[in-house]
Amino acid sequence: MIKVLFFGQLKEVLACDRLDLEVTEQMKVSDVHALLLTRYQQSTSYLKPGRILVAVNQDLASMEHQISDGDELAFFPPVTGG
Amino acid sequence: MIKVLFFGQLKEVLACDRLDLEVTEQMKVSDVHALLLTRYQQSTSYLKPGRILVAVNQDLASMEHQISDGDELAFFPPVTGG
Amino acid sequence: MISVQTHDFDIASEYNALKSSSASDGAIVTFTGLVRDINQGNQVTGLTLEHYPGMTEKSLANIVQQAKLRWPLGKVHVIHRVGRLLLLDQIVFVGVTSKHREAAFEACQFIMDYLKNNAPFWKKETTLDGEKWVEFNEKDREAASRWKKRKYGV
Amino acid sequence: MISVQTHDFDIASEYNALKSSSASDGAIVTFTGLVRDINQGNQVTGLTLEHYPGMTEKSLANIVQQAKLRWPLGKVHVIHRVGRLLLLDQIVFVGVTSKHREAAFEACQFIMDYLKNNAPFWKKETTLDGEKWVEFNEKDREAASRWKKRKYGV
Repeated sequence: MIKVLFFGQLKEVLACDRLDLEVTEQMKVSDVHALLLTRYQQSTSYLKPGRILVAVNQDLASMEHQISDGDELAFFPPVTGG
Repeated sequence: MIKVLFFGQLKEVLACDRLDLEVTEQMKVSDVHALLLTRYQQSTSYLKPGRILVAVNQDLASMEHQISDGDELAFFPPVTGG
Repeated sequence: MISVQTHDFDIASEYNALKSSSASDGAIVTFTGLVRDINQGNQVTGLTLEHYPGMTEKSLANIVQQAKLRWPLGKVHVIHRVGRLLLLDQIVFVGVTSKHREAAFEACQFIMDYLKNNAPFWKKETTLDGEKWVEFNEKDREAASRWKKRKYGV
Repeated sequence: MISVQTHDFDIASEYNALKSSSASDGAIVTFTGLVRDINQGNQVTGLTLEHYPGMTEKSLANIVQQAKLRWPLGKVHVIHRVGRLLLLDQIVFVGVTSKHREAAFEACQFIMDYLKNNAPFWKKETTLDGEKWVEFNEKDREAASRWKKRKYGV
Protein backbone atom coordinates (compact mmCIF):
# COMPACT_ATOMS: atom_id res chain seq x y z
CA MET A 1 0.00 0.00 0.00
CA ILE A 2 1.24 3.48 -0.85
CA LYS A 3 -0.16 6.85 0.07
CA VAL A 4 -0.72 9.37 -2.75
CA LEU A 5 -1.20 13.03 -1.84
CA PHE A 6 -2.38 15.93 -3.99
CA PHE A 7 -1.76 19.63 -3.43
CA GLY A 8 -2.70 23.01 -4.84
CA GLN A 9 -4.90 23.26 -7.84
CA LEU A 10 -4.55 19.53 -8.51
CA LYS A 11 -6.12 18.68 -5.15
CA GLU A 12 -8.99 21.00 -5.98
CA VAL A 13 -9.52 19.68 -9.50
CA LEU A 14 -9.39 16.03 -8.44
CA ALA A 15 -11.46 16.85 -5.35
CA CYS A 16 -9.13 14.60 -3.41
CA ASP A 17 -6.23 15.22 -1.08
CA ARG A 18 -5.26 11.65 -0.33
CA LEU A 19 -5.59 8.27 -1.96
CA ASP A 20 -4.34 4.85 -0.82
CA LEU A 21 -3.23 2.51 -3.58
CA GLU A 22 -2.14 -1.10 -3.67
CA VAL A 23 1.19 -1.46 -5.42
CA THR A 24 2.74 -4.42 -7.10
CA GLU A 25 6.45 -5.24 -7.36
CA GLN A 26 8.54 -3.15 -9.77
CA MET A 27 6.13 -0.27 -9.98
CA LYS A 28 7.48 3.10 -10.99
CA VAL A 29 6.11 6.60 -10.46
CA SER A 30 5.01 6.52 -14.10
CA ASP A 31 2.81 3.48 -13.36
CA VAL A 32 1.06 5.35 -10.56
CA HIS A 33 0.70 8.29 -12.89
CA ALA A 34 -0.95 6.02 -15.49
CA LEU A 35 -3.38 4.77 -12.83
CA LEU A 36 -4.30 8.38 -12.02
CA LEU A 37 -4.91 9.18 -15.68
CA THR A 38 -7.38 6.27 -15.80
CA ARG A 39 -9.07 7.17 -12.55
CA TYR A 40 -9.39 10.90 -13.30
CA GLN A 41 -10.29 10.88 -16.98
CA GLN A 42 -12.01 14.26 -16.76
CA SER A 43 -8.89 15.94 -15.37
CA THR A 44 -6.08 14.52 -17.48
CA SER A 45 -5.06 17.98 -18.70
CA TYR A 46 -4.10 18.79 -15.10
CA LEU A 47 -2.06 15.62 -14.89
CA LYS A 48 0.17 16.25 -17.92
CA PRO A 49 3.82 15.61 -17.09
CA GLY A 50 4.81 19.24 -17.82
CA ARG A 51 2.11 20.52 -15.48
CA ILE A 52 2.86 18.42 -12.43
CA LEU A 53 5.73 17.60 -10.15
CA VAL A 54 6.03 14.45 -8.13
CA ALA A 55 7.69 13.76 -4.79
CA VAL A 56 8.46 10.39 -3.30
CA ASN A 57 8.86 10.38 0.45
CA GLN A 58 9.01 14.17 0.39
CA ASP A 59 11.82 14.48 -2.16
CA LEU A 60 11.23 15.50 -5.75
CA ALA A 61 11.45 12.44 -7.97
CA SER A 62 11.31 11.52 -11.64
CA MET A 63 8.71 9.41 -13.43
CA GLU A 64 11.31 6.62 -13.53
CA HIS A 65 11.62 6.47 -9.75
CA GLN A 66 11.03 2.94 -8.42
CA ILE A 67 8.47 2.84 -5.65
CA SER A 68 8.22 0.56 -2.65
CA ASP A 69 5.46 -0.50 -0.34
CA GLY A 70 4.80 2.17 2.27
CA ASP A 71 6.05 5.07 0.14
CA GLU A 72 4.42 8.48 0.31
CA LEU A 73 3.91 9.92 -3.17
CA ALA A 74 2.71 13.43 -3.87
CA PHE A 75 1.58 15.04 -7.11
CA PHE A 76 1.29 18.80 -7.35
CA PRO A 77 1.60 21.76 -9.74
CA PRO A 78 4.85 23.76 -10.00
CA VAL A 79 5.36 25.66 -6.74
CA THR A 80 4.41 29.31 -6.28
CA GLY A 81 5.52 30.33 -2.79
CA GLY A 82 7.67 33.23 -1.65
CA MET B 1 40.86 83.00 -2.21
CA ILE B 2 40.03 79.32 -2.09
CA LYS B 3 39.30 77.06 0.86
CA VAL B 4 41.27 73.82 1.12
CA LEU B 5 39.97 71.10 3.45
CA PHE B 6 41.67 67.94 4.67
CA PHE B 7 40.03 64.79 6.01
CA GLY B 8 40.86 61.46 7.56
CA GLN B 9 44.46 60.46 8.07
CA LEU B 10 45.64 63.36 5.90
CA LYS B 11 44.09 65.90 8.27
CA GLU B 12 45.84 64.18 11.15
CA VAL B 13 49.24 63.96 9.44
CA LEU B 14 49.18 67.57 8.24
CA ALA B 15 47.74 68.65 11.61
CA CYS B 16 45.39 70.90 9.67
CA ASP B 17 41.75 70.68 8.70
CA ARG B 18 41.42 73.90 6.75
CA LEU B 19 43.69 76.24 4.82
CA ASP B 20 42.87 79.41 2.90
CA LEU B 21 44.94 80.04 -0.21
CA GLU B 22 45.23 82.91 -2.64
CA VAL B 23 44.78 81.73 -6.20
CA THR B 24 45.89 83.24 -9.44
CA GLU B 25 44.17 82.97 -12.84
CA GLN B 26 44.40 79.66 -14.70
CA MET B 27 45.28 77.59 -11.65
CA LYS B 28 44.51 73.89 -11.70
CA VAL B 29 44.06 71.37 -8.89
CA SER B 30 47.58 70.15 -9.71
CA ASP B 31 48.97 73.65 -8.94
CA VAL B 32 47.32 73.59 -5.51
CA HIS B 33 48.69 70.10 -5.01
CA ALA B 34 52.21 71.37 -5.84
CA LEU B 35 51.79 74.16 -3.28
CA LEU B 36 50.83 71.56 -0.66
CA LEU B 37 53.89 69.45 -1.46
CA THR B 38 56.07 72.52 -0.82
CA ARG B 39 54.25 73.51 2.34
CA TYR B 40 54.17 70.01 3.87
CA GLN B 41 57.58 68.65 2.92
CA GLN B 42 57.62 66.20 5.83
CA SER B 43 54.38 64.60 4.71
CA THR B 44 54.75 64.28 0.96
CA SER B 45 54.33 60.52 1.08
CA TYR B 46 50.75 61.09 2.28
CA LEU B 47 50.15 63.48 -0.60
CA LYS B 48 51.11 61.12 -3.41
CA PRO B 49 48.53 61.19 -6.19
CA GLY B 50 47.66 57.48 -5.75
CA ARG B 51 47.09 57.98 -2.03
CA ILE B 52 44.75 60.93 -2.16
CA LEU B 53 41.49 61.95 -3.74
CA VAL B 54 40.46 65.50 -4.42
CA ALA B 55 37.04 67.12 -4.52
CA VAL B 56 36.19 70.55 -5.91
CA ASN B 57 33.00 72.05 -4.53
CA GLN B 58 32.12 68.67 -3.06
CA ASP B 59 32.43 66.67 -6.27
CA LEU B 60 35.34 64.37 -6.99
CA ALA B 61 37.70 66.06 -9.47
CA SER B 62 40.87 65.33 -11.40
CA MET B 63 44.25 67.02 -11.07
CA GLU B 64 43.49 68.83 -14.33
CA HIS B 65 40.38 70.49 -12.96
CA GLN B 66 40.48 74.28 -13.40
CA ILE B 67 39.80 76.16 -10.18
CA SER B 68 38.10 79.48 -9.62
CA ASP B 69 38.11 82.03 -6.86
CA GLY B 70 35.80 80.95 -4.05
CA ASP B 71 36.10 77.22 -4.74
CA GLU B 72 36.11 74.68 -1.93
CA LEU B 73 38.82 72.06 -2.48
CA ALA B 74 39.23 68.99 -0.34
CA PHE B 75 42.05 66.46 -0.21
CA PHE B 76 41.55 63.13 1.49
CA PRO B 77 42.58 59.46 1.46
CA PRO B 78 40.45 56.84 -0.35
CA VAL B 79 37.18 56.45 1.52
CA THR B 80 36.50 53.66 4.03
CA GLY B 81 32.88 54.00 5.13
CA GLY B 82 30.07 51.45 5.19
CA MET C 1 16.08 28.61 12.07
CA ILE C 2 13.28 27.61 9.72
CA SER C 3 9.61 28.14 10.39
CA VAL C 4 6.45 27.54 8.38
CA GLN C 5 3.66 29.22 10.29
CA THR C 6 0.21 30.75 10.02
CA HIS C 7 0.94 33.63 12.41
CA ASP C 8 2.73 36.83 11.48
CA PHE C 9 6.38 37.50 12.28
CA ASP C 10 8.07 40.53 13.75
CA ILE C 11 11.04 41.98 11.86
CA ALA C 12 12.55 43.60 14.95
CA SER C 13 12.67 40.26 16.83
CA GLU C 14 14.10 38.48 13.81
CA TYR C 15 16.70 41.16 13.27
CA ASN C 16 17.74 41.16 16.94
CA ALA C 17 18.09 37.38 16.91
CA LEU C 18 20.32 37.61 13.83
CA LYS C 19 22.35 40.46 15.30
CA SER C 20 23.10 38.65 18.51
CA SER C 21 25.28 36.18 16.68
CA SER C 22 29.05 36.31 16.84
CA ALA C 23 30.78 39.68 16.74
CA SER C 24 32.52 38.53 13.58
CA ASP C 25 29.45 38.96 11.42
CA GLY C 26 29.47 42.53 10.18
CA ALA C 27 26.79 42.14 7.53
CA ILE C 28 23.07 41.41 7.87
CA VAL C 29 20.87 41.15 4.79
CA THR C 30 17.14 40.60 5.05
CA PHE C 31 14.46 40.01 2.47
CA THR C 32 10.76 40.38 3.22
CA GLY C 33 8.03 39.53 0.74
CA LEU C 34 4.59 41.13 1.07
CA VAL C 35 1.23 40.50 -0.59
CA ARG C 36 1.17 42.86 -3.59
CA ASP C 37 -1.89 44.53 -5.04
CA ILE C 38 -1.19 43.47 -8.63
CA ASN C 39 0.18 40.08 -9.64
CA GLN C 40 0.26 38.60 -13.13
CA GLY C 41 -2.15 41.34 -14.17
CA ASN C 42 -4.77 40.66 -11.50
CA GLN C 43 -6.03 43.04 -8.85
CA VAL C 44 -5.30 41.10 -5.68
CA THR C 45 -7.05 41.58 -2.35
CA GLY C 46 -5.54 38.62 -0.53
CA LEU C 47 -4.30 35.10 -0.93
CA THR C 48 -4.34 31.65 0.59
CA LEU C 49 -1.07 29.77 0.89
CA GLU C 50 -1.05 26.00 0.95
CA HIS C 51 1.98 23.84 1.71
CA TYR C 52 3.02 20.21 2.05
CA PRO C 53 3.69 19.72 5.77
CA GLY C 54 6.94 17.87 6.25
CA MET C 55 8.27 18.25 2.73
CA THR C 56 8.14 22.05 2.88
CA GLU C 57 10.30 22.21 6.00
CA LYS C 58 12.66 19.60 4.55
CA SER C 59 12.97 21.55 1.31
CA LEU C 60 13.72 24.82 3.13
CA ALA C 61 16.31 23.13 5.35
CA ASN C 62 17.95 21.72 2.24
CA ILE C 63 18.10 25.15 0.55
CA VAL C 64 19.63 26.73 3.67
CA GLN C 65 22.15 23.89 3.81
CA GLN C 66 23.15 24.49 0.20
CA ALA C 67 23.62 28.20 0.92
CA LYS C 68 25.80 27.41 3.94
CA LEU C 69 28.01 25.13 1.88
CA ARG C 70 28.41 27.81 -0.74
CA TRP C 71 29.02 30.94 1.35
CA PRO C 72 30.62 31.53 4.77
CA LEU C 73 27.47 32.38 6.70
CA GLY C 74 26.69 33.05 10.34
CA LYS C 75 22.97 32.76 11.04
CA VAL C 76 20.21 32.07 8.55
CA HIS C 77 16.52 32.53 9.39
CA VAL C 78 13.73 31.58 7.02
CA ILE C 79 10.07 32.14 7.87
CA HIS C 80 7.23 31.42 5.47
CA ARG C 81 3.59 31.93 6.31
CA VAL C 82 0.73 29.72 5.17
CA GLY C 83 -3.04 30.15 5.34
CA ARG C 84 -5.08 33.24 4.64
CA LEU C 85 -3.23 36.52 4.01
CA LEU C 86 -4.41 40.02 3.13
CA LEU C 87 -2.95 42.85 1.09
CA LEU C 88 0.46 43.99 2.39
CA ASP C 89 0.64 41.10 4.87
CA GLN C 90 4.11 39.67 5.30
CA ILE C 91 4.55 36.36 3.47
CA VAL C 92 8.19 35.42 3.73
CA PHE C 93 11.34 36.49 5.59
CA VAL C 94 14.92 35.48 4.87
CA GLY C 95 17.67 36.91 7.07
CA VAL C 96 21.35 36.10 6.66
CA THR C 97 24.47 37.20 8.50
CA SER C 98 28.05 36.93 7.33
CA LYS C 99 31.46 38.46 7.87
CA HIS C 100 31.19 40.21 4.52
CA ARG C 101 28.33 41.84 2.69
CA GLU C 102 28.77 40.07 -0.62
CA ALA C 103 28.23 36.62 0.89
CA ALA C 104 25.20 37.86 2.85
CA PHE C 105 23.59 39.47 -0.23
CA GLU C 106 24.23 36.53 -2.50
CA ALA C 107 23.13 33.88 -0.01
CA CYS C 108 19.90 35.75 0.81
CA GLN C 109 19.04 36.09 -2.88
CA PHE C 110 20.01 32.48 -3.59
CA ILE C 111 17.70 31.24 -0.81
CA MET C 112 14.78 33.26 -2.18
CA ASP C 113 15.42 32.09 -5.75
CA TYR C 114 15.57 28.46 -4.71
CA LEU C 115 12.58 28.78 -2.41
CA LYS C 116 10.53 30.17 -5.30
CA ASN C 117 11.47 27.18 -7.47
CA ASN C 118 11.64 24.28 -5.08
CA ALA C 119 9.79 24.77 -1.82
CA PRO C 120 6.29 23.24 -1.97
CA PHE C 121 3.98 26.20 -1.45
CA TRP C 122 1.00 27.08 -3.61
CA LYS C 123 -0.73 30.44 -3.76
CA LYS C 124 -4.36 31.01 -4.53
CA GLU C 125 -5.14 34.66 -5.01
CA THR C 126 -8.36 36.42 -4.17
CA THR C 127 -8.93 38.87 -7.00
CA LEU C 128 -11.83 41.10 -7.97
CA ASP C 129 -12.83 38.32 -10.41
CA GLY C 130 -12.81 35.59 -7.77
CA GLU C 131 -10.18 33.09 -6.66
CA LYS C 132 -7.38 32.07 -8.94
CA TRP C 133 -4.40 29.75 -8.54
CA VAL C 134 -1.12 31.51 -9.24
CA GLU C 135 0.78 30.13 -12.22
CA PHE C 136 4.46 29.27 -11.90
CA ASN C 137 6.55 32.14 -13.18
CA GLU C 138 9.20 31.24 -15.75
CA LYS C 139 11.32 34.17 -14.55
CA ASP C 140 11.77 32.34 -11.27
CA ARG C 141 13.29 29.38 -13.05
CA GLU C 142 15.74 31.68 -14.80
CA ALA C 143 16.58 33.41 -11.51
CA ALA C 144 17.45 30.08 -9.91
CA SER C 145 19.33 28.67 -12.87
CA ARG C 146 21.81 31.53 -13.02
CA TRP C 147 23.25 30.39 -9.66
CA LYS C 148 24.46 27.28 -11.43
CA LYS C 149 26.68 29.43 -13.61
CA ARG C 150 27.87 31.88 -10.98
CA LYS C 151 30.34 31.26 -8.23
CA TYR C 152 30.97 33.08 -4.98
CA GLY C 153 32.83 36.27 -5.75
CA VAL C 154 31.00 36.66 -9.09
CA MET D 1 15.54 59.35 2.76
CA ILE D 2 19.21 59.89 3.49
CA SER D 3 20.66 60.55 6.91
CA VAL D 4 24.20 60.96 8.23
CA GLN D 5 23.90 60.93 12.00
CA THR D 6 25.73 60.27 15.26
CA HIS D 7 22.78 58.59 16.97
CA ASP D 8 21.74 54.99 16.50
CA PHE D 9 18.88 53.89 14.27
CA ASP D 10 16.05 51.46 14.87
CA ILE D 11 15.51 48.71 12.30
CA ALA D 12 11.83 48.27 13.19
CA SER D 13 11.06 51.95 12.52
CA GLU D 14 13.01 51.90 9.28
CA TYR D 15 11.34 48.73 8.15
CA ASN D 16 7.87 50.04 8.96
CA ALA D 17 8.55 53.25 7.06
CA LEU D 18 9.66 51.25 4.03
CA LYS D 19 6.68 48.90 4.30
CA SER D 20 4.12 51.66 4.37
CA SER D 21 4.91 52.56 0.80
CA SER D 22 2.60 51.65 -2.05
CA ALA D 23 0.91 48.26 -2.02
CA SER D 24 2.65 47.52 -5.31
CA ASP D 25 6.01 46.93 -3.66
CA GLY D 26 6.14 43.28 -2.71
CA ALA D 27 9.88 43.11 -1.96
CA ILE D 28 11.89 44.74 0.81
CA VAL D 29 15.64 44.17 1.06
CA THR D 30 17.69 45.63 3.87
CA PHE D 31 21.40 45.68 4.58
CA THR D 32 22.84 46.52 7.98
CA GLY D 33 26.54 46.85 8.66
CA LEU D 34 27.89 46.37 12.19
CA VAL D 35 31.27 47.00 13.81
CA ARG D 36 33.11 43.67 13.53
CA ASP D 37 35.62 42.31 16.01
CA ILE D 38 38.27 41.55 13.39
CA ASN D 39 39.07 43.78 10.41
CA GLN D 40 42.11 43.58 8.15
CA GLY D 41 43.67 41.30 10.75
CA ASN D 42 43.24 43.65 13.70
CA GLN D 43 41.33 42.96 16.91
CA VAL D 44 38.86 45.84 16.92
CA THR D 45 37.14 47.23 20.02
CA GLY D 46 35.52 50.24 18.37
CA LEU D 47 35.94 52.88 15.73
CA THR D 48 35.56 56.55 14.97
CA LEU D 49 33.87 57.57 11.74
CA GLU D 50 34.69 60.88 10.14
CA HIS D 51 32.86 62.40 7.18
CA TYR D 52 32.84 65.48 4.97
CA PRO D 53 29.65 67.33 5.90
CA GLY D 54 27.83 68.40 2.77
CA MET D 55 29.75 66.27 0.32
CA THR D 56 28.83 63.03 2.10
CA GLU D 57 25.10 63.71 1.87
CA LYS D 58 25.49 64.84 -1.76
CA SER D 59 27.41 61.70 -2.62
CA LEU D 60 24.80 59.42 -1.00
CA ALA D 61 21.96 61.25 -2.77
CA ASN D 62 23.80 60.78 -6.05
CA ILE D 63 24.25 57.04 -5.45
CA VAL D 64 20.56 56.62 -4.60
CA GLN D 65 19.65 58.58 -7.73
CA GLN D 66 21.80 56.28 -9.89
CA ALA D 67 20.10 53.23 -8.35
CA LYS D 68 16.65 54.70 -9.04
CA LEU D 69 17.56 55.31 -12.68
CA ARG D 70 18.74 51.77 -13.03
CA TRP D 71 16.04 49.80 -11.23
CA PRO D 72 12.30 50.33 -10.72
CA LEU D 73 12.38 51.15 -7.01
CA GLY D 74 9.82 52.29 -4.48
CA LYS D 75 11.45 53.69 -1.36
CA VAL D 76 15.15 53.88 -0.59
CA HIS D 77 16.49 54.67 2.89
CA VAL D 78 20.17 55.16 3.62
CA ILE D 79 21.47 55.87 7.12
CA HIS D 80 25.16 56.15 7.97
CA ARG D 81 26.44 56.89 11.43
CA VAL D 82 29.50 58.99 12.24
CA GLY D 83 31.42 59.58 15.45
CA ARG D 84 32.43 57.04 18.05
CA LEU D 85 31.11 53.47 17.71
CA LEU D 86 31.67 50.31 19.71
CA LEU D 87 31.81 46.63 18.87
CA LEU D 88 28.56 45.39 17.24
CA ASP D 89 27.17 48.93 16.99
CA GLN D 90 25.16 49.55 13.85
CA ILE D 91 27.11 51.58 11.27
CA VAL D 92 25.04 51.68 8.13
CA PHE D 93 21.54 50.80 6.94
CA VAL D 94 20.29 50.55 3.37
CA GLY D 95 16.65 49.60 2.79
CA VAL D 96 15.05 49.30 -0.63
CA THR D 97 11.55 48.39 -1.80
CA SER D 98 10.50 47.30 -5.27
CA LYS D 99 7.77 45.40 -7.05
CA HIS D 100 10.16 42.52 -7.59
CA ARG D 101 12.84 40.97 -5.46
CA GLU D 102 15.61 41.01 -8.04
CA ALA D 103 15.54 44.80 -8.40
CA ALA D 104 15.44 45.23 -4.61
CA PHE D 105 18.40 42.90 -4.05
CA GLU D 106 20.51 44.37 -6.82
CA ALA D 107 19.80 47.99 -5.95
CA CYS D 108 20.58 47.45 -2.26
CA GLN D 109 23.89 45.78 -3.09
CA PHE D 110 24.72 48.42 -5.70
CA ILE D 111 24.15 51.22 -3.16
CA MET D 112 26.43 49.54 -0.62
CA ASP D 113 29.14 48.90 -3.22
CA TYR D 114 29.08 52.50 -4.43
CA LEU D 115 28.91 53.87 -0.90
CA LYS D 116 32.03 51.89 0.00
CA ASN D 117 33.89 53.40 -2.97
CA ASN D 118 32.58 56.91 -3.26
CA ALA D 119 30.96 58.29 -0.13
CA PRO D 120 33.43 60.37 1.89
CA PHE D 121 33.65 58.52 5.20
CA TRP D 122 36.88 57.52 6.95
CA LYS D 123 37.20 54.91 9.66
CA LYS D 124 39.75 54.94 12.42
CA GLU D 125 39.73 51.72 14.37
CA THR D 126 40.51 51.29 18.03
CA THR D 127 42.50 48.08 18.25
CA LEU D 128 44.41 46.39 21.03
CA ASP D 129 47.54 48.02 19.54
CA GLY D 130 46.08 51.52 19.56
CA GLU D 131 44.29 53.58 16.95
CA LYS D 132 44.70 52.86 13.27
CA TRP D 133 43.20 54.37 10.12
CA VAL D 134 41.49 51.75 8.00
CA GLU D 135 43.06 51.26 4.57
CA PHE D 136 40.91 51.30 1.45
CA ASN D 137 40.05 47.75 0.46
CA GLU D 138 40.77 46.84 -3.16
CA LYS D 139 37.95 44.27 -3.05
CA ASP D 140 35.52 47.17 -2.72
CA ARG D 141 36.74 48.67 -5.97
CA GLU D 142 36.18 45.33 -7.70
CA ALA D 143 32.72 45.02 -6.16
CA ALA D 144 31.71 48.42 -7.54
CA SER D 145 33.30 47.96 -10.94
CA ARG D 146 31.33 44.84 -11.74
CA TRP D 147 28.12 46.96 -11.86
CA LYS D 148 29.55 48.66 -14.93
CA LYS D 149 29.47 45.37 -16.76
CA ARG D 150 26.16 44.05 -15.48
CA LYS D 151 22.73 45.17 -16.43
CA TYR D 152 19.38 44.74 -14.67
CA GLY D 153 18.25 41.17 -15.09
CA VAL D 154 21.88 39.92 -15.03
